[in-house]
Amino acid sequence: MSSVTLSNTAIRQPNKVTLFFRYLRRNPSLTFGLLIMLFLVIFTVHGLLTINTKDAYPLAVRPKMPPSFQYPLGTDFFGRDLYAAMVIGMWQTAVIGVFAGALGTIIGTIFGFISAYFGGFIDAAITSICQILIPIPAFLIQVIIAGSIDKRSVTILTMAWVVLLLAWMGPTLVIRAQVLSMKERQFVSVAKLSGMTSLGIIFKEILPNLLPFIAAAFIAQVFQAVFASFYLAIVGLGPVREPLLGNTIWSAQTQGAFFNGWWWWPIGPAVAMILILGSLALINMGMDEMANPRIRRSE
Amino acid sequence: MKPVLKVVDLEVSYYTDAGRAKALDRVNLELNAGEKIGLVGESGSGKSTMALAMMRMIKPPGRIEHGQVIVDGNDLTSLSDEQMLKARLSQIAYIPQGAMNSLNPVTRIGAQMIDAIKAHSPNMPKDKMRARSLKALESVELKPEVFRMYAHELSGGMKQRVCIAIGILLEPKVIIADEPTSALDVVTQRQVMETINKVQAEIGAAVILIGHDMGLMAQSMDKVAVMYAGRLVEVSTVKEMFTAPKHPYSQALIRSLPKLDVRGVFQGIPGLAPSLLRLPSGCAFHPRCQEAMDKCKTLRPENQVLASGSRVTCHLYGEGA
Amino acid sequence: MNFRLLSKRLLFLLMVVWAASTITFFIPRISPKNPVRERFAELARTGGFSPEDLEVIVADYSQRFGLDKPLLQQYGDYMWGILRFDLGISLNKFPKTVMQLIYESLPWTIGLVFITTILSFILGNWLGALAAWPRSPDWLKNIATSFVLFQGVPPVLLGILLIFFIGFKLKLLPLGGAYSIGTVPDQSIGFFLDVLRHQLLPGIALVLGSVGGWVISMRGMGVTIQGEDYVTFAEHKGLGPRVIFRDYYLRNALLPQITGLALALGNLVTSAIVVEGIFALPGLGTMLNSAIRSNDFSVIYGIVLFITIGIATLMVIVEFLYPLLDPRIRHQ
Amino acid sequence: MANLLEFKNVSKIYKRGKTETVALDNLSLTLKDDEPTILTVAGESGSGKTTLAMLLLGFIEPSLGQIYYQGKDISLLSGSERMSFRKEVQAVFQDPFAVFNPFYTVEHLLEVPIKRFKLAKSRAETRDKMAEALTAVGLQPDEIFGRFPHQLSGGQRQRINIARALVLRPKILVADEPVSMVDASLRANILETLRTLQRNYGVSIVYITHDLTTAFHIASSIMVLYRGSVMEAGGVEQVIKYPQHPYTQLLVDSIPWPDLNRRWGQTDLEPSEDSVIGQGCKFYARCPKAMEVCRSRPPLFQLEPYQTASCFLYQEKPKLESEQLSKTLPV
Repeated sequence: MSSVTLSNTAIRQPNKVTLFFRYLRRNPSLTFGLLIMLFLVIFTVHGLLTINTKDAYPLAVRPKMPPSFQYPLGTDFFGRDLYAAMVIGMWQTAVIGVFAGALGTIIGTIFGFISAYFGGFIDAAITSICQILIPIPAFLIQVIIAGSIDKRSVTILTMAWVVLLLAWMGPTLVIRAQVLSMKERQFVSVAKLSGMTSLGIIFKEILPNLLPFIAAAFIAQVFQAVFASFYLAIVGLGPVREPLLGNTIWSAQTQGAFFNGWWWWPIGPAVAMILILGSLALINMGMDEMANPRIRRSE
Repeated sequence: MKPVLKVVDLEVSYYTDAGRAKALDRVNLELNAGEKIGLVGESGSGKSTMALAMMRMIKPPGRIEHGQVIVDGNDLTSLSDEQMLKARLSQIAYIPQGAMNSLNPVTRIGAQMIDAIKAHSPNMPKDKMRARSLKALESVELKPEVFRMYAHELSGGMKQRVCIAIGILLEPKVIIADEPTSALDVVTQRQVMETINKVQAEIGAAVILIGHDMGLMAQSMDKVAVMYAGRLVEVSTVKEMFTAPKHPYSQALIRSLPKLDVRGVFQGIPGLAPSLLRLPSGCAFHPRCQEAMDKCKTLRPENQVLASGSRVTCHLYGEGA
Repeated sequence: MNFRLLSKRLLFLLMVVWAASTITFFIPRISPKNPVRERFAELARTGGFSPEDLEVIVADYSQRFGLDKPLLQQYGDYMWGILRFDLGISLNKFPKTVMQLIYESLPWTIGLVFITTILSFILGNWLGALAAWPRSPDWLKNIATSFVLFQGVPPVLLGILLIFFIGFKLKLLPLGGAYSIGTVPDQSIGFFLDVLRHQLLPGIALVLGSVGGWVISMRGMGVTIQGEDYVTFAEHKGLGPRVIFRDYYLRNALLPQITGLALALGNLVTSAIVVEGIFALPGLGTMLNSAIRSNDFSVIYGIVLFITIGIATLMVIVEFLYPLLDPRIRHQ
Repeated sequence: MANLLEFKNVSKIYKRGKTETVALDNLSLTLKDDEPTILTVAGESGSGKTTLAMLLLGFIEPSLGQIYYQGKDISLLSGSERMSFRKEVQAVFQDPFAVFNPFYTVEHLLEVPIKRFKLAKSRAETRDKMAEALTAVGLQPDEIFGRFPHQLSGGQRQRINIARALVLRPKILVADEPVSMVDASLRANILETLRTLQRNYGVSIVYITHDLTTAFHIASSIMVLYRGSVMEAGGVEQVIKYPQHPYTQLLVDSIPWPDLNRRWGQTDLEPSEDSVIGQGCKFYARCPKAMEVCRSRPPLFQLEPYQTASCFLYQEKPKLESEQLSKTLPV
């Protein structure tokens, strides 16, 4: 509560759009993150509309060309246009990230709600599974899973599934903790007194208040998914045929790109990846700040 | 008698998105040594802001616009930051509202007492600091073992008493107690109040008790100051306040109190406290005042001293009336 | 220390180890891929022997590795092996055992990971605390906060950029390797400095890539702590900013960070493994990389399991040390 | 004369590991159907007053004993009976902010019960009902509709809470510290609203508080709890003006009356530190008048027609069975 009590004649509030922009000014990480994200989306969409998809695959163009007007990011050892490869790679990264992130968040939210609302044995089971799985480095398990799949049949979607398998524990625990604290809030008791059922309370009273947390969990999950798929690709467990950003770096690495003087090969995808992960991290941070505003003390 | 505390024209504003809120508006107050005054008002009336301003602890977006806080002849507002650090606790001490969380959970009580002394007299020998801390604990009727304990090992009342003990370590001239009992049961509340009165008498300090419980004021204060919308509307002795309150707001406040003799007769104050962002013109209380006159709407009343000794800010009194 | 708590934690550790080993055991076995066949099929392709020979060799190896036994028995043998620190035999570097290989690479990885973890913990928390401390000058806050930007950047990408700019363009530091080609490992200072020179870039990549996480969490913690009543009361006591920062603010904000240490170590190990590959440093990561490349599955599983157990153990240790630092927990 | 609500030897025991905490100890209490009253349940934190409220609302179940609503055990109610119990036993809580779901505007609080209990047939009727309830608690509906809780004052919020209960026309209203977080100047208004409710709508109010001054003014009877047991009970005027149990005396003596003629007394304040209760009087460790006999649990003794105390100081007075407690509570 602020030290200022609003009177009957409430102070006129500026409209929502103005308020949103004003808020962005105070939350630079969210603003920068969103701006970078916007840039990446425009880049990818524009690219998808203009490139020839075939150029992103081997033997399409003259190999080993440094950046030029025709090939803004150069071409690689296998004869791929690195610009086309980057556009496709970004698109595929987005697909993996959003797919695994969304599904992980949904599963986590459902488990979190079930665990917190019903408690007892179900809660104990779900939380212990999460707690036991969390110390196990997800990446290593993903290495095993990805390594156990026939390399030739790995696709973008299998990547997403591999990443997803270990992506639900985080949101489960976060949502569970939030629901537990919400359950103790008095408006839940009042809703009970007002005749609401358990299910009604979950969906109409608790869930709306958790939306910011769910959104934050989603962004965090997308980040994790992109990160994990990138790591898998960079150690050579990605879908080898696809120009996924990590794959491009991996093949540059295996062909000794730096030693051979093809410096442009890994640099492009590396910068793209930094921008993607960086913008997600910034948005996530900005949302954290939004969800937990500092409570100013007052009398 | 020379006053030990003089607050002159103190003004504090908070700068919010919606504009500037005057949380404290030209407040004047005087207090003699050993005198106890209660500062009452609704939430948002500026009581706590007053305490923080006197300690010079107003933080952005708040700011002391102007005014002086003179303790024992020294104007605190003119001190450098380093000098102000020294003045806190040794000149003017603060006993917090949230005693539950006011002690560092990971260090012993004794260490927290000693670091307070050390900040003011770094060269004092260790055993002397220790002796002084133990004496302060004794004053608030706590066992010496508390010195070696952690905050979580103490009950709420004990924590509040530790805070009082810290407050009197350096025998300050003025003690500000900010709702020190609001979270406590009646019996503990009374114990804490009696402890404050006892240590106050021992060191002869002036006390400002901030709160909204008129009962507490009646039980243990000498004077009562009433705040409304950041302004001090009346300062009277307890006797005067409870028998013949002057300002219409004080009168309404007294009327709203439950009495012991007749059951079921009490009435609230109609209307709502105004927003500090858009205060009514003239006297801020006029929209709720039953005795409001035309000039109350436009002209801000001046502070004046009545024959009874009460100081009141209202057009009903003085030459104009 | 409480005996019940101790046994509870040890049980937890056992559960983690059991879960990790069960996952590493079953996932490859429910997949249609036969690791041994995979391995030798590759050799066959490069022209060592005929497809008929392959079947014989696969059968022979399957028997030697116990892969022809019933699944449950294999599982039992496998678990029993783990209890004896026996993670099997390398397919690729036969007859070396996986444990032998791990012991050879382990010191490199431990050295890199421990030093970078400690550096990034200290640097990150210090910067995070300064970023949240209201009295920090603005330039310091900005610098500290800007380290947050590295949070989104995987150390391996920093590694690539560092290799490119500092190793390749400026030629200040070596592009990779554990020590200069041609030097013979010995105990001399010269050799030690050479190793250090080679570890510098990967070290920087790891510290920079992990420092942001600490800055963020410490900054969040710091904002919470400075709003606490005890910090305000400390100011009312007239304590100097230095004392408040050290005894009231930092001390309380740091406590929860310590619990994050073991988990952060897990993330750093993951990153270190990938970074080692990029820099061609000897260590678990390079070993894992080459195992992936050569389909040496027993080594892959062995490394995964070994690291998991290591991290879970560290978590339990941290949890036991924590009460020594926080009196509130100690008294419960 | 039917019993609206009956507590029959109700105890609530919380177990945590090996330690058992008796939050409420063998309480019997009756509220009559046709005699709306205001009963104060007073005590400090840990006295069991909140546990009593939770039991009354059916949020928790007693460990021992039964609670009957209109003659039926509330743990065995059928679906429709449960619905009408839910509707007729309502509450107003302490924190006037926490009861609002921050996601919705304030009318959500009133809309939900109207919808759930099907009290209105149309949107317009819903709105009328809401406006009526708001007016009844002294609010202007236009000033309330469409606002978010943080845009209202504490007093307004608390009155909306009372309006919510009022919409349902309850038979029993549990008011759990309804004014302790409201400004002193607004307390009178809220309490007045509660009393009007009792008089005009025939609602029985269980007023839970640690503040005896307000209890003195709105309640007709009082029950003082200490660590889950009744120390003293009776007519509010009788008990507060002439407290007999040493604990009640201590409590009453510590009330900060806003009255210069009624100063804090000189009662010795024993340290309130925890000590073993064992089988004796729960107040034994703090009692200035403790005797040897107090090492066993004292029964209730009838002191006046409308006053009873659980204290051996009055052992020559007639014993009162704990089931008879309600007889000493005037309406």
